[in-house]
Amino acid sequence: MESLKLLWMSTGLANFELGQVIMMLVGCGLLYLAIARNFEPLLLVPMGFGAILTNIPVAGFSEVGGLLHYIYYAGIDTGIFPLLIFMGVGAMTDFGALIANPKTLLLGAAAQFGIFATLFGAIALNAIPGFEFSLKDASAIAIIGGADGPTAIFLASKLAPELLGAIAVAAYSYMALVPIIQPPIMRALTTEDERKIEMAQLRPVTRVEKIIFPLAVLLMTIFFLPAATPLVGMFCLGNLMRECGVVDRLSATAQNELINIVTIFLGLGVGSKLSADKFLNVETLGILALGAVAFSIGTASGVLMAKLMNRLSKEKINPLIGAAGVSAVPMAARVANKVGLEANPHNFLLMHAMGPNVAGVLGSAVAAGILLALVG
Amino acid sequence: MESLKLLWMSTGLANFELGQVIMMLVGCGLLYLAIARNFEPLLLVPMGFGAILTNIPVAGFSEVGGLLHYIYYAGIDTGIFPLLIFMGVGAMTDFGALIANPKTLLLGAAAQFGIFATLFGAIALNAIPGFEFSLKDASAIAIIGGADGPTAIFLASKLAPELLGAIAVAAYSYMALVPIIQPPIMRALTTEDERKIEMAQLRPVTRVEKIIFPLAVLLMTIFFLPAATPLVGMFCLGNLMRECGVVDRLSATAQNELINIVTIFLGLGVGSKLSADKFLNVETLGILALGAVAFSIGTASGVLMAKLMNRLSKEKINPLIGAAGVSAVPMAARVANKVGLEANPHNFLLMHAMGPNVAGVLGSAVAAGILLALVG
Amino acid sequence: MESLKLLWMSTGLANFELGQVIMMLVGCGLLYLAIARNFEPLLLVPMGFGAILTNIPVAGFSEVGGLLHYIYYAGIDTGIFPLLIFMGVGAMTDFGALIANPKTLLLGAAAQFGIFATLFGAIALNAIPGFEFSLKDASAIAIIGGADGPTAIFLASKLAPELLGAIAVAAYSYMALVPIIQPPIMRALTTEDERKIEMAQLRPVTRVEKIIFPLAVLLMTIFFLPAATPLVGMFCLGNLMRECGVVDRLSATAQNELINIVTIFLGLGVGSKLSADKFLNVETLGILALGAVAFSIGTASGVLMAKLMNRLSKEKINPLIGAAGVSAVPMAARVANKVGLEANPHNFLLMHAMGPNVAGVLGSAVAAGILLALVG
Amino acid sequence: MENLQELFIEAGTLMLAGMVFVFAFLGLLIVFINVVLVRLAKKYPDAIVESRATNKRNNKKQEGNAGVSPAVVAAISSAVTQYRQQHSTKK
Amino acid sequence: MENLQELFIEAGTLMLAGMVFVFAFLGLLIVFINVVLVRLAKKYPDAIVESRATNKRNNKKQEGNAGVSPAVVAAISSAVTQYRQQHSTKK
Amino acid sequence: MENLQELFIEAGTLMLAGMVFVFAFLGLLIVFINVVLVRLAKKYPDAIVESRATNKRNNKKQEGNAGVSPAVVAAISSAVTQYRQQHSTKK
Ligand code: NA
Ligand code: NA
Ligand code: NA
Repeated sequence: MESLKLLWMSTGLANFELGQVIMMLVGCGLLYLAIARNFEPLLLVPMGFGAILTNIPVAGFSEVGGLLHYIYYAGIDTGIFPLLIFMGVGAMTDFGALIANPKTLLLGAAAQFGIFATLFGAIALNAIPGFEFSLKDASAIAIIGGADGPTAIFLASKLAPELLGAIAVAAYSYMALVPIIQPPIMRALTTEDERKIEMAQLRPVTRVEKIIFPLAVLLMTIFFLPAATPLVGMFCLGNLMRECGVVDRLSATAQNELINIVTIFLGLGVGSKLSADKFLNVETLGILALGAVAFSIGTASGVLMAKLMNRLSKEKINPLIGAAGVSAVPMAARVANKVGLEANPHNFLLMHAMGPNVAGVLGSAVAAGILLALVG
Repeated sequence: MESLKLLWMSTGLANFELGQVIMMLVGCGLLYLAIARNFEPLLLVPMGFGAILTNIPVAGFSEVGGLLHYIYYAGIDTGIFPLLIFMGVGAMTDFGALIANPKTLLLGAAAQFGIFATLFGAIALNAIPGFEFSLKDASAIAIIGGADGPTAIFLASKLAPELLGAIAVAAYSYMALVPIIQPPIMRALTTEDERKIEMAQLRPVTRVEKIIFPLAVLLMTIFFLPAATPLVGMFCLGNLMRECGVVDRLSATAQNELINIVTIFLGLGVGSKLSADKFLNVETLGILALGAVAFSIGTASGVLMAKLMNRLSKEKINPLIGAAGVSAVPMAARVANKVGLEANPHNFLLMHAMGPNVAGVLGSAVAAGILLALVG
Repeated sequence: MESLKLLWMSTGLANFELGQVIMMLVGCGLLYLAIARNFEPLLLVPMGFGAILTNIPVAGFSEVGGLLHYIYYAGIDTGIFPLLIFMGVGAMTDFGALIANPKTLLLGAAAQFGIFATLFGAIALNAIPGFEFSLKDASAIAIIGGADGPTAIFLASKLAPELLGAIAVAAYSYMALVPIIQPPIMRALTTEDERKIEMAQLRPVTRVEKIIFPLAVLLMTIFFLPAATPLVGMFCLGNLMRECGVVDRLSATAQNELINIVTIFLGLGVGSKLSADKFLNVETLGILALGAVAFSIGTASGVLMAKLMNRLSKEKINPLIGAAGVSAVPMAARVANKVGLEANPHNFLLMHAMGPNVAGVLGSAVAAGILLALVG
Repeated sequence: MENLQELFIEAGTLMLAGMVFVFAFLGLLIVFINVVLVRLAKKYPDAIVESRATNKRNNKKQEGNAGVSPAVVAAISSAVTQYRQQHSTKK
Repeated sequence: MENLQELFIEAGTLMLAGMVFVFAFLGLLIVFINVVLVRLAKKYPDAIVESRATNKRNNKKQEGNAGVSPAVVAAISSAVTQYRQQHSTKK
Repeated sequence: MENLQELFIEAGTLMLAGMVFVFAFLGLLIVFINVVLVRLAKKYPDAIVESRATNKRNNKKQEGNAGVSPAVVAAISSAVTQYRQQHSTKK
């Protein structure tokens, strides 16, 4: 009898709290989006699963001695996992299109307005009772506009760890929603003629250029924004390993097995932050709303910048590729390509959109560095 | 001279104790079984090697600052390594045969009687002077009957770390001995006619079923046995990654490089527990004896359950596949297939035996959870 | 304004110290040597990059909470990374040539004179004002003569961590310079006729021999030099996994993904020791000079030993392969082959040079163990 | 000896509770499979062409392989094996 | 509410400083590419035969593949795909 | 200077002890190889068909590849290389 009672007391049923049930449903929702809708599944599958695990009563996954506790404190609190992901992303990034058409860096810069406008917006939300975002919170939320998962996780873990779960959910959800969010904005801000603009083929980029480029980016970051060097540095290390041609086995491991292993852990660790007390509050709603705003403003800024550049320069660029400046590699570039093909079936923008796309990665890493330096 | 004396004092020869020599021979024995006899080599090679290393005098592999010390405390004491292995095993497991013929779950359930009977037996051994197994010790020993390596290591590390070495040795040894232990029991408990029973071909299982199944298992575990969620949860995560079809690169890494890396470390870490003071005692003999009993009872229970089910149901099942319920994937299923072929050369039981086989994995994880909840 | 001033104060430009600039140039120099000159790129690319990162002002890569800090203390201070590399190297090493021609072990032994002579030389440098090498420092420096990267890093991390950066730079630089350092010495010490000596084809070595060999090496190390068992043990584990034929998936992972991952971290961690205060001093110059001496003496010792053996034995060996005894696998063996081909275009020494080459790995691990036992 | 008796009783209870629980748990799974999964299988049958093998690793694209005779494929497969062996010796 | 106003001013300054900095940083990169990289590209053009693909992974050696018609290669490629699928199912 | 002299003596002793030990250790290995391993090699010769290459990685099964001419294999090998290059660029 004693034993049976003990067994019952140890069941989940006897210990559930409502918040935990809701959060487990949120986790299931993330799994559904990942599996059925193909929303950024590489991170959302482990993250949704982590959300379920962390909310199991009695099990104590995120308490001292629990698996998710170890993963979170070893890898996310220290910043190691996002940095390793960033190294892998660097090893997967080809800067060729950017180097061939460096003007597209301006598009990547403009799209970062989504970040800083959102920072302002987050502070503005404080006018509504119930919201009390500090400048650190606002900065961590704003980086969602960078459309770059590891950057958002890294910054949030440094500036506002208690918001990490909501920020990561918002960042990856909107990255997955890029094909839905961006096209209407892109169409609204451009004319049919602008969308039809064909761009000249890109010049070939030499190996030496590709080797020097990541080193130059690192050097500039060191000079002007040391706070961004963890992110930019690991990204450039990955890219250098990719391009230098003498450490191909390290590069292959960085962009395959190592990034896969770390992605599983990162997802589980981020999911462990999806507990009821940290997620089920009005701030999360604010973060989700601000995230949508951030993506929209970023998209619009990129497109408008491209239109402005066309005013000032003879060599026209298709303003659709401006939308790729938010990063969300390579989804945003594909969206630009698709919307372009609708207007002109012979107009392949994919390669041209890769320029602002990877510029957006650099841009949001730089923006993260600025926020770390000034707010952190 | 001073220097030569110092050199001599630092040799192993000047510092050996008998127990260390014996334990190094045990390590060599494990290596022999693994290499020459192909006994579960993936774990026994690093484990045997770890046993040798940990018993080297002066070197201090398992003392503070030593390699095996770090490995043990970072990965086994925390439970991280067995859980990662379990995730990889989940990613390698196909539940298709089980879903197609769910009745086989009863066989997997019955075979767990090996665990609980052994628990009783371990307590009974206390009647013999020299044995003093606590309920925790008895539970950790009993799980050997689960025929599942990572489950046994995980439970032992939680309930009886000082017995971990002996328990792991027993678990893996008997798992390797399945082709020798099981067939006589199977033949003794079945008639020739029963062994000749052919089973209907399994229905195809859809992708949606395979995706929902691990989630349902996890959900039930959460409801009824949260203490089992670390094991079952990681197993289901691996299986979900395998089946969901959108994170194939994570699944591939989980079942190849990640599980390989962790297996090396797990083996070394478990081997580090094979020190003379913890292994060379009468309790180890008891554990080895109980392990054999556990496997035998589990095998018999599975076979008898199948015979019972045949009494009650029209659709006959070959009782040989009941023996596969102990898990020891996929060895036990192969044994069932082989013994079946001896009786009826056209009777291929392999796929049918995979059902109870993977059911046995779930069953022993559930049993481990019960023991953790009630004894831990 | 305040904000702009804060931004300026957080730039690298406002905080640079001269030493950091110089060390970053050293890092760039290492990258140049690795990428343009193919100098041991697998380690020097991450190491050069780590040297740049660790010297960034404000960023704090190597301070508490910084990425390189974690990497260094988790992996190098504990010795784990070099030991895992050594396991991978063991899994990549084929002892066939050595077992077929065991006499070449004497060449590998002789070449270790480079280590012990350099130890004497490092102490001698103390006669010059400005140098104050302790016996530990001298031992850590001397191991450069072993021409084995992980051994040098392991020993330096135990005996003289503050010299680790300079020692690693010297060790890997000279290993890369083997094709330049060795040939003149080899030609100076041998006659044209000696270099023309052709050697008999090696006997085939059986699988059983290759399995027993690493175990025998481990056993002897346990008996006579337990202090060397971390290095030799992990090396032999890797080699056993390679040769035993039953754990091929572990062996493949050890020599590919695992060693790649650890190499990236090891390089970054070693690079983090290249800070101005630890590298920009007269001791580094001494270490670089002693390293060159160590390689030269080791090369000469190996060649002279071969000549001595030719005096005493009827079966002649080509003294060029003696130079391969310094290890630097497989570069030194290729150099021996190349110099041999110059003298006799039909003389392929590569396989014969692999014997002393891998003997040199064992020899320097043994030498490291002696230094650890007597000085550590 | 009383202590041993107590332990026996505890072990017996554990055995009973454990086996009941294991059967209940796995029995419930049987019900779940028969009730829920079987219906799901009817409602969401697999697409005729199972295309999962395509993106197994590194998202490699599948080419149409119609029009290649099985014999040619067999010959080529063995050649591929041979090729791999030659190229894996170096590793 | 004063506190909120202060925050607004801080946020506005951040926005301004941030966007200026981002444009300045990426703008400098444009200059760098146009001035330095373009010159480097002229000074160190790639070798005609780009041989990097050769040692992509595990330093596999490239064989000469002249003389094999594209049709054969296409047929074989699909066979390879088929072979891989067969052999990846077991994993 | 006395301290330096002491250090010199220590270093010299180390040099001597070290070289003696290294030679003794590796020398013993020579004896072991000549006495034990050589006998083992005679007692346990390798099976004629060395089948280890088969299960190198992921336990791939080896197909019989008899009956395929080396020329075909060479052509196919180059096709495979070409195939791999095409498919590795995407990665
Ligand atoms: Na971005
Ligand atoms: Na089991
Ligand atoms: Na050496």
